[in-house]
Amino acid sequence: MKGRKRITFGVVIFPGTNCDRDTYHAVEALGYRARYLWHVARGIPQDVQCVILPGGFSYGDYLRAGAIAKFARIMDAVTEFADRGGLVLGICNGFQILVESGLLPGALLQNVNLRFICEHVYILPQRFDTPFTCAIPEGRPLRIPIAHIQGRYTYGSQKEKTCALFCYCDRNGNITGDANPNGSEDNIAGIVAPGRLNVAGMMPHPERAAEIVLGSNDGAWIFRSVERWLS
Amino acid sequence: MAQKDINPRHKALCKALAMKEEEYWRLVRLLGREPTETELGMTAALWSEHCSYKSSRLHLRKFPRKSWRVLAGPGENAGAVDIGDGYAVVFKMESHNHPSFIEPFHGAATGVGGILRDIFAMGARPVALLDSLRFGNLDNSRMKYLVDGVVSGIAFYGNCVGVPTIGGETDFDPSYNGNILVNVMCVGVVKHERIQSARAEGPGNPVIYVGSKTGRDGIGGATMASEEFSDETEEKRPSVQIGDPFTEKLLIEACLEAYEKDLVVAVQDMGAAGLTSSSSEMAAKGGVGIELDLDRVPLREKGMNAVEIMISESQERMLIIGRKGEERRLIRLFKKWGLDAVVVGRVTDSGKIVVKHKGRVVADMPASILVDDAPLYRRPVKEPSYLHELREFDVFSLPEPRDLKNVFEKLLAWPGIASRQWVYRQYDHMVGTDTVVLPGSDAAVLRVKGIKQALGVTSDCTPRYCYLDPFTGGMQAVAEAARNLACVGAKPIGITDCLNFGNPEKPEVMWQFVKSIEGMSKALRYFQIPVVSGNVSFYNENEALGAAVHPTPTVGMVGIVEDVNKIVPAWFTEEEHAIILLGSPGEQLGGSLYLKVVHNLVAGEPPEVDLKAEKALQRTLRELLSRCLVSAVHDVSDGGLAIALAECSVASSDAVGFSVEV
Amino acid sequence: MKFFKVRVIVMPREGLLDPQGKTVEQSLKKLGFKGLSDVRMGKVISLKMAAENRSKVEDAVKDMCRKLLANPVTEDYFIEID
Amino acid sequence: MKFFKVRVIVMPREGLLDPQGKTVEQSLKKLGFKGLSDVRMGKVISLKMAAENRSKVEDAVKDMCRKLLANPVTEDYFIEID
Repeated sequence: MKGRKRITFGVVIFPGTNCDRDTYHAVEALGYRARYLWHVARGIPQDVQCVILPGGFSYGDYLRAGAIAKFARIMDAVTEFADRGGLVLGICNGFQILVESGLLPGALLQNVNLRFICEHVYILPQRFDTPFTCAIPEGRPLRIPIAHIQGRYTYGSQKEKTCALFCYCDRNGNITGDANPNGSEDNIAGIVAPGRLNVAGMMPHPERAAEIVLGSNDGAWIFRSVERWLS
Repeated sequence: MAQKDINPRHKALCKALAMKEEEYWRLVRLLGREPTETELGMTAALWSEHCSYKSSRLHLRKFPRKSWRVLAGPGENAGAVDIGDGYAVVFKMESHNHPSFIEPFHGAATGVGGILRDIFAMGARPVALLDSLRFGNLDNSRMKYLVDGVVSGIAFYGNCVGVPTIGGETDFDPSYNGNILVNVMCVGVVKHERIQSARAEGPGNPVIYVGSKTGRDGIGGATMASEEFSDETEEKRPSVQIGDPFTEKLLIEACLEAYEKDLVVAVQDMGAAGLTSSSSEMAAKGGVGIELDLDRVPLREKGMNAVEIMISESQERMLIIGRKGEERRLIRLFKKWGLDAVVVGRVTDSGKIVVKHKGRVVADMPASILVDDAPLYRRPVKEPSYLHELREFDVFSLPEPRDLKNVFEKLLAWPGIASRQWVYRQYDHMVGTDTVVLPGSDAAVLRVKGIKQALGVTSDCTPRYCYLDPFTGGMQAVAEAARNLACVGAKPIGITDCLNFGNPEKPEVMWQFVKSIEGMSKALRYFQIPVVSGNVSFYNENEALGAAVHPTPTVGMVGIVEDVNKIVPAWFTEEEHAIILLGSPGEQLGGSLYLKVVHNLVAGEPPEVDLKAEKALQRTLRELLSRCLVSAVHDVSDGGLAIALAECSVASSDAVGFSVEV
Repeated sequence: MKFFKVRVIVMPREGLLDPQGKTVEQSLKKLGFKGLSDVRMGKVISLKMAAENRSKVEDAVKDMCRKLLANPVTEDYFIEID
Repeated sequence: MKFFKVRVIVMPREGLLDPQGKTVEQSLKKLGFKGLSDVRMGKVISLKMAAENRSKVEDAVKDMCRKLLANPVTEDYFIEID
């Protein structure tokens, strides 16, 4: 880690977000810098190269997950930051906020089994030319936990405007029906919008798999990809 | 005061709030006059069994409470125990049995909300939840409805608040058919200098109400918990409590920020008996008085009278004593988090609770009457007649089963043994990124960021043993909890408990209660583990059976793990490894799961607890782990050796089995 | 046999805290909508049912509400049949 | 100014997988209810609004639905004002 500029991640806090501290800790544990961004902030600070919308229950997930958070003042700054090419990653609730706000296409609905699911799953990167996957070794699945009740991705009518970034798979990397925990179309676990690779959303929590003591450090690849993309 | 008849309005209020006539006259004697209606409502709530522990206080004193690590013990919002490097662990367990029977989803959810508030009222950030659930038989749709409601209620609240549910127990026994048990434990971590006090101080300091608005939630909730289940409690149903985990999350962050900025003199959760218990307990502990103006209390419903406002149990509310002149800073902080924060009164030096409503003084009484002068009952005890004959039962007179494989499968399929993954998969047990040993092992382990040592946490009890011999059952609950911690290399440093028993006015129940406490105390003294907090839940009766539930003294134990990296799984990891049984197998079948599942019997002598051998076993386990001599450790408990070996095979993600010669 | 279209509205009982309604009301006001009050959120179940007559449908749907569709302690239900 | 009672029904779009509706339908059939079909579940938001006239309320509520109450990708909304 010596000799190169330490990149800074901006971690947004909405009322009800509850993975902000976990994300902050994971980023720092991997040697990068982190800053909290409060939901009423007007702009993204200059030194922030990547904004993360972390997991949680913004506004209690009342009405629909992410439905209310999309109106927070900081979302104008995030949208403008994304339009300028800034990197934006929405994790779980953050992904829900990005689709609700239209920054990403499609929608996230209630899991087919109608229950909250918290467990380790395997996901297979679908492309390696993005800021969030460019450092990931090809051909092997990542073991990263999910924890959600509204994680079933649907294209709606915008299939052509969507590009799979991660798909649920089994231990050996096969994308099968059994490996799909929530009924997402095409086993989608994360997406980017084509032609705009700097904005991505994923349901699994990389910050919960950034240190081996938690059972897996496959999540670190995503943060390392951001570092490689920026350097 | 000649004991003539109580005036009719007071008589009706006493009945509605389950206050006995002799308790009414005690209040008149202490006051030197008749109480006002508000004073009567406040006293009835605080003198209830749930708040005053009037039938149990005498016996709870038998528990050991001291150790060099204890920073705060029973009587505080929660227990606090030093864990080194300037940090302390805060923990407590509470029961929400009766509300969960009326409405399982919100009953269980508000149980989680309440215990969380006791933890962050001590200044600690809540880092883990455990739930100990006991249901009846699953063969009726009402019980399935209760199970589904309780589990999804705990998931709804815990997941949204972002505190991981990492352990607990889920068991099924016909004794709980008419009265389920929902015990929830919370663990928090705090730096010593941030531990908050519950003692109101500084006459003139503002009394600040923070959190959700007040409604008619749970009116009489405090007294409902002291009521047996019968038609009488039917009409109290509409006052059920609804939980709002989103507001609770804001409350946690706002309070922790207020402590960080040193804006808080004292704080307490508005739990059972709401505004009354929080104001009078803080005043009595600080030896001061508190003046309240109910016109300033944010209300959710119109036309609430003073009694309703004072004893309402609306959720997600805290009472804070601020510093004179700094009210605005505190209020601005809570507004930043989108929360109501209103000055509703002042601290005085009168030692009295004075309540004004619509310009009139509706209550003016010493806080000590409410908090310290509750009645203290020395209830009669009598060994139950059924016990002698039941314990004499010769277990070996039963025919030996011909088909052992069938017995083995029956035990494995028993819902209290079969994998409970269907339960904890619905809980976010990873948020906080501190859970290093996930649910499903003997105990859960949480790392504490910034320091090397970690926390082992478990909750245990075997009600069948306590039913047959409460003394041995109490000892066994403590011993098994300590053994489960040893399996993850944790050395116990303290316990909390939830003592669930029947109607204390029945001598047999009181005998069970006293014996359980004495058994627990003996084991706690031997292992030198203090009790730092806890809860008593009486009146857990089963109308259909006409009997109390099995005595269930749930023990929640916390220990310190010196080195997280030396913990081994609770399942087989590699082939060819030898399987070693530590401790004597013994031939006791009394009170065993085998008897209950195969012969539908709870009888015989429960296994006796050899404390000396138990202590040696636990020390050996910790030594084996610290010297990395073993690849897996698992406790042998319900279902015995066969089930323990099966669990070690099933839980492993690789296909491993075992072969043993008995 | 006739076909009936049924709609059941299930609302949180008056007087009980409605966290969702409260939060949606605050958000609508923050978005600038004026003159709002008493925002409450509930569930709606729509279904089709074949039966001889209306009253048979009504009885069946009432039974569905009591047994499954509404929580007796915290919710009230309203039935619409056409 | 007049007071209007408004009710917004938000249903999952036709053709979209509706696991909630399917689960409720299965449970009702298991409880022995006959002749059921097309069981679907959605949300209902009720509110009171003070405004000069009905059409002002209608416009405001349409705006609420487009902005917040319904997800344009997966839901359809129906407004009832009386």
